[in-house]
Amino acid sequence: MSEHDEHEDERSVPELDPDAELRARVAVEAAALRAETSEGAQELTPRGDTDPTELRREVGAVLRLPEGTYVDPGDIDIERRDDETMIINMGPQHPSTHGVLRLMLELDGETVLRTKPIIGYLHTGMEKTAEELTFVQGSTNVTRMDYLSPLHNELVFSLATEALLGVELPPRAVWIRMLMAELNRVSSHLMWMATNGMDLGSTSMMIYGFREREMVLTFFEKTTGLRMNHNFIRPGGVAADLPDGWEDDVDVICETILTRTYEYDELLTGQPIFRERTEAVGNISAEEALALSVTGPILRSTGVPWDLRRTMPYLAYDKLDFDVIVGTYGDNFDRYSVRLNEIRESIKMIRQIVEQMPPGDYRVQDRKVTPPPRGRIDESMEALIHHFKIFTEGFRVPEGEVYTAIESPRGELGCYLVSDGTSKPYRMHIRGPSFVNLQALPVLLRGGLMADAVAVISSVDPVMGEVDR
Amino acid sequence: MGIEDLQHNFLTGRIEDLVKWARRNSVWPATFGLACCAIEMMSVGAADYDLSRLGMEVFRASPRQADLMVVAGRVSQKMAPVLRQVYDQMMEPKWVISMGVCASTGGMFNNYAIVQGVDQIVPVDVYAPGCPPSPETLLHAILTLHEKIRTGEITRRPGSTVAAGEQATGGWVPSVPDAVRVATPR
Amino acid sequence: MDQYLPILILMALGLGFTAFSLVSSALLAPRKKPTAAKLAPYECGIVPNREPPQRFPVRFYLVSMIFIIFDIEIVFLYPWAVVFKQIATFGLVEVIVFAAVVFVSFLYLISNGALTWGPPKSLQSGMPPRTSESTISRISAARPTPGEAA
Amino acid sequence: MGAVGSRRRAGGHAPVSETSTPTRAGPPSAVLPDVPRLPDSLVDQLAFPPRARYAEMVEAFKSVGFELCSDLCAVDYLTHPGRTLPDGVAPERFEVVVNLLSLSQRQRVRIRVQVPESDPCLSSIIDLYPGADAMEREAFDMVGIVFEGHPDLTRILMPEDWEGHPLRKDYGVGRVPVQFKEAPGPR
Repeated sequence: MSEHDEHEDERSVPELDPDAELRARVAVEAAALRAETSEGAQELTPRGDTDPTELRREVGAVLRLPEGTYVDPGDIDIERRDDETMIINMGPQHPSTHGVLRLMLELDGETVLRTKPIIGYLHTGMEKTAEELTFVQGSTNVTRMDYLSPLHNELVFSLATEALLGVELPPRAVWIRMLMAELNRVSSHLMWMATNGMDLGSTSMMIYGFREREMVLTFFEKTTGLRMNHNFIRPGGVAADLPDGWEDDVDVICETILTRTYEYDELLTGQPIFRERTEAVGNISAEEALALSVTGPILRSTGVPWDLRRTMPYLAYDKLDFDVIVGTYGDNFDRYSVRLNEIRESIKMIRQIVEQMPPGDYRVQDRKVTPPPRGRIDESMEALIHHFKIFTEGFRVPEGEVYTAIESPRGELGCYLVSDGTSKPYRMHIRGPSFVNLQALPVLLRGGLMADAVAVISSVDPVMGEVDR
Repeated sequence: MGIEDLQHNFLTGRIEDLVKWARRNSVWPATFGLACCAIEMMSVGAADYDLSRLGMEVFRASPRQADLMVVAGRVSQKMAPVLRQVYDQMMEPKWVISMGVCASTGGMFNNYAIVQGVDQIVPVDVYAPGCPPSPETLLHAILTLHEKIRTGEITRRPGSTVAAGEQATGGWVPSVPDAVRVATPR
Repeated sequence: MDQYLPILILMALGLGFTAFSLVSSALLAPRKKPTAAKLAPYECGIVPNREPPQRFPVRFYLVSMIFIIFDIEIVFLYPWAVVFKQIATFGLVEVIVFAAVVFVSFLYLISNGALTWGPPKSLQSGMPPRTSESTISRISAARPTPGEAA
Repeated sequence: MGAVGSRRRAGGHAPVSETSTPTRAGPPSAVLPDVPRLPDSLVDQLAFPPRARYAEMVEAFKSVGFELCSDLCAVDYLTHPGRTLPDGVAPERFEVVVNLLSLSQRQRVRIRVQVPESDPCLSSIIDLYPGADAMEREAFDMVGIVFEGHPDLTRILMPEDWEGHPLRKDYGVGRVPVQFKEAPGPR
């Protein structure tokens, strides 16, 4: 209270009396404020002073395709005058932008004409920090990018490192990674169901979604020690073996969540309000999605059956029997049903993983890559040397570069790793699926209502951590 | 059962205690979820950890109706002026909880992009440690804030000589009841 | 005179309440000058650098027309409700005719598109209601797509 | 390369929806064979076109059936010039790496273009792959590669008035020195 008041003064403004000199000072103060938060060239320019080619491009990203191939230019109504439309900010601090995404929308009444996503409000310089950390520490940095499915980030970083190292993983490590990745997909899709329900007005869906997600998080806490940002999948295998009695924990999770998905189905799908706000809202065609490099549930909802777990299998996904869920219309409702059924598919896969989990050690035994078990350090000198060497200087990775990609709940999550022979990555670039999927927003939002914009943003399911990196 | 047994309930409390009691039990947080801590803040708001027993389950989107800003996540250089703008637009009395090490000190991202500690932008009342702080840690931070409200002043007396900073936390440190000092049950 | 007593009491209460709230807020509110930030419009944390537009599409006014129509209708129902006992059936028929006339203007407004806001829903044409299974297809590994090595 | 699991060279033809552009089913190696290449185990083609032929090669790959540009990023090789390059390719300071993906033939192709430090500019591929719009803006923002023909090449991650390109090797980390002795100083 008082502590905040004197902070108030240095930014406060003198009495707003009609005195011209004071009003000028207030104008200067307001202009300074305006300059602080405006992003200049990155913003959406008003319709009047954007040249027509740029206007056509921004009216809908579909127009960024080579002209004439997909949309005949005739049906774009761009001759509106400047003062008929209104540009507003669906800004960084907004309840339904799923993080600090800022959308500048040009509205004609309630209809959205042009959209420009402005990102960078959560830029953490993680790719620069990655060049500072050794490969052993790398997955702690990467895991904080996509904070709804941290294990997928760690998995793609570890796969890239092992591809450079050329190291062969023991089967149990591969299968534990698949188990954790699929459980993380279930928890990420449950989080999406919760926030999507909340955005469309069903707060009870938020409560149910989080209640189920807590079950998965408690299993993660039991196995990895943390609810999020686990640093569990590391180059060379997994941090620790599964706790004993993990099979029945996973069975309880699978059983409960599978029955609950039918409850969500009953709760949401039949509801006229839900259908009114999701059917035929935010349509995108397969060509537009492919042209905009959109991947994941959005691409699959348009009918393209592209799932890296099936088409370019990594780990041991080719030994699992699962279905790729493909939609038909590419609207919100299809994305909702794709994700809902992907939860069921993941649970089916988890059950198969529980049956076929091979025994054996959970990480590579080559002491140059993974540290020796803690007990060995007290007995043998060279174990102590290995332990010391790995945790101070880290292991050296042969010079080279690699791009590996996996299927994260939001799309193709790629990791481009360049190593110069030392123990720190020379350059690490993460291809964030949400970073690319956000470009489809101008296409999805064009022509829809302002309320549809909320529904579409939540159906794109962006996670700003991996967008801004 | 003389009057002295009723010493601490609100029937005999002075107006200030009544105001502090009312403020303490109806602090409405503004949704300022930035990064991973926001997900933990949401799970604190959801069924398992249930913020509504503290009267806080209503996450107000607009700062005009919010009392508490929980800075949940890392604050980037581009976000700093927006954070200050939203803080300025909040009505007094307002408090700030800096949730997570990234908000409190820049955390593991000591680089060009992250503001090293949100207290360079806004005055912070309670710092919650952890990356991300588990829901129990956030609840503990909120209880600490409640304790701070209970023992602080409700307004700045015009003529008072005590420095503003000191007055706000007047008597905070010594008379903290043990309930607040219980270590995080982790 | 006693007929108008309730109205006077009502007016006095109304004035009293507004006076009380104005005076108390003037007394108790903090006497601090509002800062430029607090005066700026709230736009999700961004200080807008354009003036808010003055012109609004006509659709917003159509909706307010609908409100006014029904508001006036209620105003006329009040006196009717007071004397409803005396003018029994005649009063009822009278008010139904009145409501029908008002309803015609409401229908005119709807035909003018006052309530159709969004884009034309292209998918709605007589489809069976979709379920979460109806519009998706499952591609399993077993069904070999042409030329896929098993 | 067991680590990545048995990378399926299925070469199968996933049923992309029939309206996608007709693809002349030719192996990617047949595209501009005179461009120097490196054998790579994980990707089908690793090509190093000179800057002039970069747009032409991307166009050729798109016509062969690479529908999706999955990633475009820029790398600053200031402190690591001695990387393995096919002979005939002079190592420059910057390098733009483009990953193209063919859904129909399930193949990936990586194009690495050398960009000199003197004029760090390259032609934009936004007309072929509109998805590369944000990636090119990020490459400009982070490493300072100018893409000619890009409709609105502005910063995307950093604030508008930020000077310098953070992911260059000569750009300091911006570390604030912490208060214990051995902490590395600001770099």
